[in-house]
Amino acid sequence: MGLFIVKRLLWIFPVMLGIAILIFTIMYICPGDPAAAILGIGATQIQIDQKRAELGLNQPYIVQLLQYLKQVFLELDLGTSYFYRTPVIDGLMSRMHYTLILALTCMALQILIGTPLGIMAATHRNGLADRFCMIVALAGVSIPGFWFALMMVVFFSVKLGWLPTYGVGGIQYYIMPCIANSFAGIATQARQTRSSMLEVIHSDYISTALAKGLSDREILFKHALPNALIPIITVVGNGMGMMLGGAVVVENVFSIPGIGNYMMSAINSRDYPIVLGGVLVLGIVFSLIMLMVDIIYAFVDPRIRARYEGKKRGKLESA
Amino acid sequence: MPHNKSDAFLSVQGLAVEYSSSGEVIHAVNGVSFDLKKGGTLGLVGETGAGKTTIAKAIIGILPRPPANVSAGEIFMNGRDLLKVDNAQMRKVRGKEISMIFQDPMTALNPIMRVGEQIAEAIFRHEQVTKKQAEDKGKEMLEMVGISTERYREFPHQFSGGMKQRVVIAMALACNPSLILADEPTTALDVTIQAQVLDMIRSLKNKYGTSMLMITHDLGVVAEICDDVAVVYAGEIVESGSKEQIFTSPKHPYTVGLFKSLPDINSDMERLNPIDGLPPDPSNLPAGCSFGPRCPNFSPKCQDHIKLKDAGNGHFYRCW
Amino acid sequence: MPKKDARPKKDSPFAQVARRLSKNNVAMAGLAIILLLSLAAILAPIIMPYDYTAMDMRNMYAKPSLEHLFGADDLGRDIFSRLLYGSRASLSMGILSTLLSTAAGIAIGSVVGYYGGTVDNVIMRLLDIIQAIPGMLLAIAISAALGSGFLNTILALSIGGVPMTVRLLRGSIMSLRNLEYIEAAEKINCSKLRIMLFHILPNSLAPLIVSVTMGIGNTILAAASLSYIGLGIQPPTPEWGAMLSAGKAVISKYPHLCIFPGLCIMIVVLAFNMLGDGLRDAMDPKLKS
Amino acid sequence: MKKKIAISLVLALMALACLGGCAAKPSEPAQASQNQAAPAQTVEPAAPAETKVVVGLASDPQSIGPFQGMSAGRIGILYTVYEFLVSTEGGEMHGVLMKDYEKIDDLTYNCEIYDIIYDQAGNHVTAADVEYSYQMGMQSGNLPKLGSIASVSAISDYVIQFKFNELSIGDLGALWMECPIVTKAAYEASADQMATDPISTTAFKCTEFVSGSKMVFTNTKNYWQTDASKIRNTSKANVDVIEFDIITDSSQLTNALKSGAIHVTNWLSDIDVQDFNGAAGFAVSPLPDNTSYLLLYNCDEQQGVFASNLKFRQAIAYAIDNQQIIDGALNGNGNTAKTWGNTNYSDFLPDWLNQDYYEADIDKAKQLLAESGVTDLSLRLMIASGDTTTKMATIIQAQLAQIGVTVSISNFDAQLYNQYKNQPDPWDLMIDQGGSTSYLVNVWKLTWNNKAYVHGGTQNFVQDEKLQSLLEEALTTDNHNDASMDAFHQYLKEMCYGMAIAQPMTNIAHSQIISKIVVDARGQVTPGACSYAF
Repeated sequence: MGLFIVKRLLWIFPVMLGIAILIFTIMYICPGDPAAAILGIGATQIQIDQKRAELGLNQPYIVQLLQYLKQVFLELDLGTSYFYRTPVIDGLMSRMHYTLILALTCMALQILIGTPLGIMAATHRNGLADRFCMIVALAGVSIPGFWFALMMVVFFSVKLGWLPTYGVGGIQYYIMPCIANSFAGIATQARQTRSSMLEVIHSDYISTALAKGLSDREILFKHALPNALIPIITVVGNGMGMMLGGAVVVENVFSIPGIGNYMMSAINSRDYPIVLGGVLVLGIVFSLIMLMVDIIYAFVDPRIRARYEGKKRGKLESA
Repeated sequence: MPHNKSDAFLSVQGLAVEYSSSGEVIHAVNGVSFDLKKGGTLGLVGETGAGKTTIAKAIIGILPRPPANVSAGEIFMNGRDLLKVDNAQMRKVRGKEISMIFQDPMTALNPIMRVGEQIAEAIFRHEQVTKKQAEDKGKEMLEMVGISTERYREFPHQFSGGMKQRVVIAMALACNPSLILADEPTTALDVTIQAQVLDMIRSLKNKYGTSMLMITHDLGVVAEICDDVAVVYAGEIVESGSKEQIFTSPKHPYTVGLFKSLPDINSDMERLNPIDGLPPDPSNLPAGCSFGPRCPNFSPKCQDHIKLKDAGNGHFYRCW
Repeated sequence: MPKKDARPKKDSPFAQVARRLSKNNVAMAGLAIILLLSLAAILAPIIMPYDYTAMDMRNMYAKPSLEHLFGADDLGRDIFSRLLYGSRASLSMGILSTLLSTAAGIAIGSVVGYYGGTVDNVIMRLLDIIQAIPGMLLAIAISAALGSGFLNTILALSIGGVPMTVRLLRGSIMSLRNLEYIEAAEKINCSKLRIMLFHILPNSLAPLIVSVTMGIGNTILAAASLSYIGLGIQPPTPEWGAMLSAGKAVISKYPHLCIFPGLCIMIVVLAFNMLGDGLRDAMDPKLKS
Repeated sequence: MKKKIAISLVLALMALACLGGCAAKPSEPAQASQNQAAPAQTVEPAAPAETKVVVGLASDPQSIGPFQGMSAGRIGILYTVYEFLVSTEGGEMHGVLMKDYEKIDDLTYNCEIYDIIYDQAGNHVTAADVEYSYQMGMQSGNLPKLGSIASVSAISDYVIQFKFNELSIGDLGALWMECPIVTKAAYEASADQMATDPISTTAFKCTEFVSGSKMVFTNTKNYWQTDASKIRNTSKANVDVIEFDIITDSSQLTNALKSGAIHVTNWLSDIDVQDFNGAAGFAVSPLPDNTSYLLLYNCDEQQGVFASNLKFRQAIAYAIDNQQIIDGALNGNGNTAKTWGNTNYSDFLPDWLNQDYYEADIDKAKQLLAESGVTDLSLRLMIASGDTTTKMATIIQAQLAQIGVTVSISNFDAQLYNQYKNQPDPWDLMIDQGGSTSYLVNVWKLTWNNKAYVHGGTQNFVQDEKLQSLLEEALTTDNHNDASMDAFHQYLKEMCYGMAIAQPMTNIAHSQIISKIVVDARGQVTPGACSYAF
C-alpha cells in the first residue's frame, strides 16, 4: 500500500510536466496576443511588438517552453501575472479559499443529502420516496444551473430580502451559491447511489445476510452500503475535481472571486502565467484527489487493496 | 391430502409464489406440497428455473417483496406456520432455526467483509454472547469445516471456491439450526471438491441431527445424501417418494427423462439422451400438464388438470 | 405440433431487451418524446409558422399569444419557429458529440481496462492531464487549431467528456476482468478484441447508458457557452443553448425568452433519462428479478 | 401509471419554479430595498453616520496600480483611485494637479502644478514625482498614448516640461489625463506596485481590497485642495465611503440594484433600466454617450473585397436601416448617426443633422450593387462578442439579405477581435465602437489616421492620400475649424470607407439616495461628484 502511494505520488511529476507542456502549447497556438490585451484598444503595432519583446513572447516556441519549464520545475516559480504584476501563486492562494469553501460545502451537501436520498429510493423502490428522489434527481440534471441560481436570487434576495444578492462574506453569502452549485451534484449522487444500491441489494451476499437473520438496518449499513459505496466514490472524486476547477457558473452569478472566475478572466485576457499556474495547481490537487479516491477504494475494498499490494494475492489464491 | 403435518418436522402445503413485473405475472411456484421428517433429508430435484430456489427462499422468508408474492399455501415448521410469523419473529428464526447454504460461494460472501466476521455476525445476532465469544465460536466453526483459524481475518477473495463454500457452510451451521436449506451447494465447485463438501455436509448434519432440504439438479448428489426426493417441474412437484422408489421405479415421464439423460457408465452409449425442448415460460404456462409439450407420451387429455396419483408407500406422481 | 420448443417467445437478446423496454411505460414515453422531437426537427421547415430569421421590430419581446405561440424574441422573431428549427442543431449536436465522446471513451477505456498495468497507468495519467485543463481553454484551442464550424464544435464538445467515460468503463471492466467467463474465453483462445467486444462491453453497458443520457442534455447546455467564443452555431441559425443564454440578459423582465428554450432542453434531458433508465433496466435482468 | 403522474409532477414543479421565480415584477424593488437585510449594504440610521455609496462594476479591474492598461473594469474606478494633471469636462481641459500651463513652442509645453499637493501617505508631490510617474507610465508600455511624448523633465520644484513628437487638437488634454500621478516615495514603498493598495492624491484611500470581489475607498477628509472652487468633478468627495462591487452577471446587477445592495451602476441592460423607471426609491437619469457603433469595409488592396469599389460600399450603406438597428439592438435607446462619430462633441457641425447620411434605400442599394459588378455576394461580418453587437450583426445580416448579400457572422472574444482588426484576412465587414474624451476629430483619428498602423493604411487598410491630408488638416490645433471638419466629413461620406450605424444613449438607473448623477469624460459615474440625499 505504501509503495503504491509512493509510486502514485511520483507519477504526479510526469503528469505535471505533461500538463505544463500541453497547456503551454495550447496557449501558444491559441489565437490572441497577451501584449495586445495588456495594452488595450488604441495601441500601435510598434508598441505591441515592444511589449511582446518585454514579455519574451517573440522568442521561438521551444525557447519559451524550456524557459517556462525551467522556471516552474527548477526554480519552483509560477511566474508573475501579466496584468496584476503580482506572483501567480499569491493570486491563486488568495482566491483558493473561496473555491475550497464552496467545493467542500457542496461536496458535503452532495454526500449528506444525495446518498441518503439514493438509499431511500433504492430501499423503497417504486415507492413514494423513490419517486420523490428521482424527481429531484431529474430536476437536478435538467435545470440549467445559472437559471436556478438567478431564480433563487430573485426570490430570496430581491423579493424576501433574506439573503445577500452576491459577494463574499459570512455564512449567509454562501447559502445560495452552495445550493445552486450542489443541486446537480446531489441529483447525480442520488441517482448513482440508487442504482448501485439496487445492484448490491440484489446480490447473493445480501440474501446470505438476510438468511442469517440480520436486521434491515444491519444489512443496509454493514453489507449493502459499503459495497454500494465503491462506484459512488468515483462520482464524488470526479465531482470534487470538477468543483475545484471552479464552479464557473455559480462563481460568476454570485460574484465569488474563486479560482474558476480567476482562470476564466485570465483566459479571456490571455494572462498566460495565471492560466498555466492555475492549471498546474489544479492538476496537482486533482491528482491528489484521484489518488485519495484510489486509496479510499483500497480502504473499502480489500480486493483492490490486494491488487495494489501486488504479490500476496496469487499465493493465497492458490492455497 | 396424503400429508399429515403432525408427524413431519417441516410441512409445506399448497405453496404458490408469483413474481409480477410491469403487468406480467410469472407463476414460479404453483401449489407445492411436501413433508420433511425430523433429521431427514429431502432432495428437491429439477432443472434450472423450475422454482426450487424460490421454494427455499419462501421457507426462510427472504423472497424479495415486491416483486415476489406468496399467493397461497402454508409452511409449517414444528407446527408453526412460518408464513404467519411477523417479520421481527421471523428474523429470530432465520439463521437460528433455519439456515441456508447458497448456490454460488463466489458471490454468497460479502466481498469486503472478513470471513470470520461474517460467521461471527450470525452467532452474535442469535446467541447471548459477547463479541469475543462470538469470535471464538466463529473460529471454532472455521476449524470444524477444516479451515485454519489463522485465516479468520482474511477476505473472501483470498479463498478458493471450495473454501468459500466451507465458510458458507460454517456460517449456516454456526447457530445449530434445526433445518438447513442447501441450494445446490456443490454446483459451482469442481468435482473433487464437490465430494469433500458433500461428505462434510453429511457428517455435520448427522452429528447435529439437523433436517435438510437439499436442492439440486444433480441426481448423483441425491443418491448420495437424500432420504426422500421430490421432482419439481415448472413450479410443480411432478413426482415424490423415497429415494429408492424414485430411482428404481420413476413414474412420471419427466423423471424418467431425467434418468435417461444421465450418462451410464455401464452401457457403451455414443451420446446422452437429453430431454428435448426447454422448460415452459413461467409467465405463460401451458394448460394441464406443463410437461405436456415436451412429453413423448403426449395426448390431448394431458391438457386437462391432472391430480396427484398415489403409487403406494408415499410415492406420488402427477400423470395419467 | 410445436412440441420441440415449449418457449416460442424465447428470442434474440436484442428482441428481449426491446420487448422488456416496450413494457416500460416511462421509457416508451421518453422514446416517444425523442421521436416526436426528431420528427419536428426533420419537418421544421414545413411546420414552423414563421421564418426563423424573420424579424419584426413591432413584436420585440412579445408575450406568448395565439399569433406567437411562445412569444417573440429580442428581435421580434417567433420563438416557437426558432425552437423548432433550433432542434436540428441542438439535437444533432447533443447526440453526436455525446456519442463521439462515448465511442472514444469506450475505445480507450477498453484498452485501459483490459490491459491494465503500465498501459493503464500511462493512459490514466494522460487523462488526468486532459481533465485538469479547463474545458473553455480546450475549446478555444480547438477552434484556433481547426477553425469554427459544426463538426469542430462537436469535436470540442466531445473531448471533455472522454475521461469521464473512460473512468466509468475502466471501473466496471476491472471488476469483470477477473470473472470466470472471461478467463474461460481467454482459455479457448478468443482474441482480446473479441473478448472485449462480445464479453466485457455488453456487461458494462448499464452505467454507460446512464452517462450517455445525462451527457446529451449537458452537451446542449455547453454548446451555448461555445457560441460565445465564436465556435458554436452562429446567427441567424437558432440553437437552444444560445437562445437560452441570449434570453438570460432579460430573464427578469421577459422570462419567456429563457423559459421555452430551457423547457425544451429539460424535456430532452428528461426524455433521454427516461429512455436511458428504461434501457438499463431492460438490459440488466438482475435489477428486474 | 404512477410514473406518468410523477413525470407530470416534475414538469408542473418546474413550471411553478419558473413562475415563482419570475414573479418579481417592476413594482417590487421599492419594498425590497427597504427590507434589505444584507449587512454589507445597510446605511446606518444615526444622523452623523458616514455616508456610503455602492457602485456596481460589470468587470474586474484586476490590478488597480497606476500604470496598468485601460480596461472596462478600470475606467469605472479611475478617478476615485487616482488624480491626473488635468481633467476634461465637456471637451474643455481643466487643471486638477496642474495650476497652469505655458506653451513654449508648438511641441513644448511647461506644466506648473500646485505646491500644496500631498498624497495619502503625507508625501509632498513635486515636479519630480510627476516626471517619475510619466517615466514609469512610458516604461510600462501600458499607456499607449504616451508614445507621442518625446521627453518629460522637471525644470523646477513645481514645473514640468513636456516635449512632444506630435501634437494635434485635444492631444494635450488627453496626454495630461492619461497618466496617474503618484509619488516616487510611495510607489517605491509599495510591495506590489500599488496593485492592491494604491497611495494617491485623491480624497479617497483604498481601505479594503478583496481581489475580484470588491474595493472600498474611504474619504480621508484631508484632501490637499482646500479651495472648493478649484476642485473639479473628478476630484470631488460628496460621500464618505465609496464601495465598488464586481458583479459580472448582468441579471445580477439588476437584482443587486433592486435589492438595494448597490446604488448605481453604469452597466445595466437597457431592458432592465426600464424596470426602474417610476419605481419608488429609484430614478433613471438619461446621459449622453460619447461613443458610436461604426461599420468598416475592408479596403485592403489584396484581400479587401471593398477596395476600389465605391458602389459596393455604398450599396451596403444604403441597404442598412439605422433606425431598425436602434430599435432592435439598442431597444430604441439611441439616435441615428449623422457622421463618423457622436453628435455630442463640440466640433460636431449642427448642419450635418439636416443632411443625408446614407438613409436606408433598398432600391438604390440594389441598383448600386448591380452596378458594382460584384459577383461573390457572401461577406464575413466580424464582431466582438456581446449581446448588442450580436443583435446588430443579426439585423445587418437580415437587411443585406434583402439585396441578395449573404452575411456570415464571425464572433470573436474581445482579445481576438482586437487582434483580427488589424489583419486584412479574417473579415470583410466589421462592427466597431469608438469615442473620444475630447473632440469628434479624435474619433476620426482613431480609425482613419494611417500613422497609427504599421500597414500604412487606415484601420480598414484604406490608402488614400486625400483622406489623410484632410484629417491632418482638421487635427492641427490651428486649423481645427468648421471648414476643415466639414471637408473631412463630406469626403469620408462621399468615399464611404465606413459608416456610423448608431449612437447609443445611456440611461443610468440608480437609487434615490443619489439625487444627481455626474459622469466623467468617458461617461462613467463619478461617485465622489454625484449629489446625495441620504
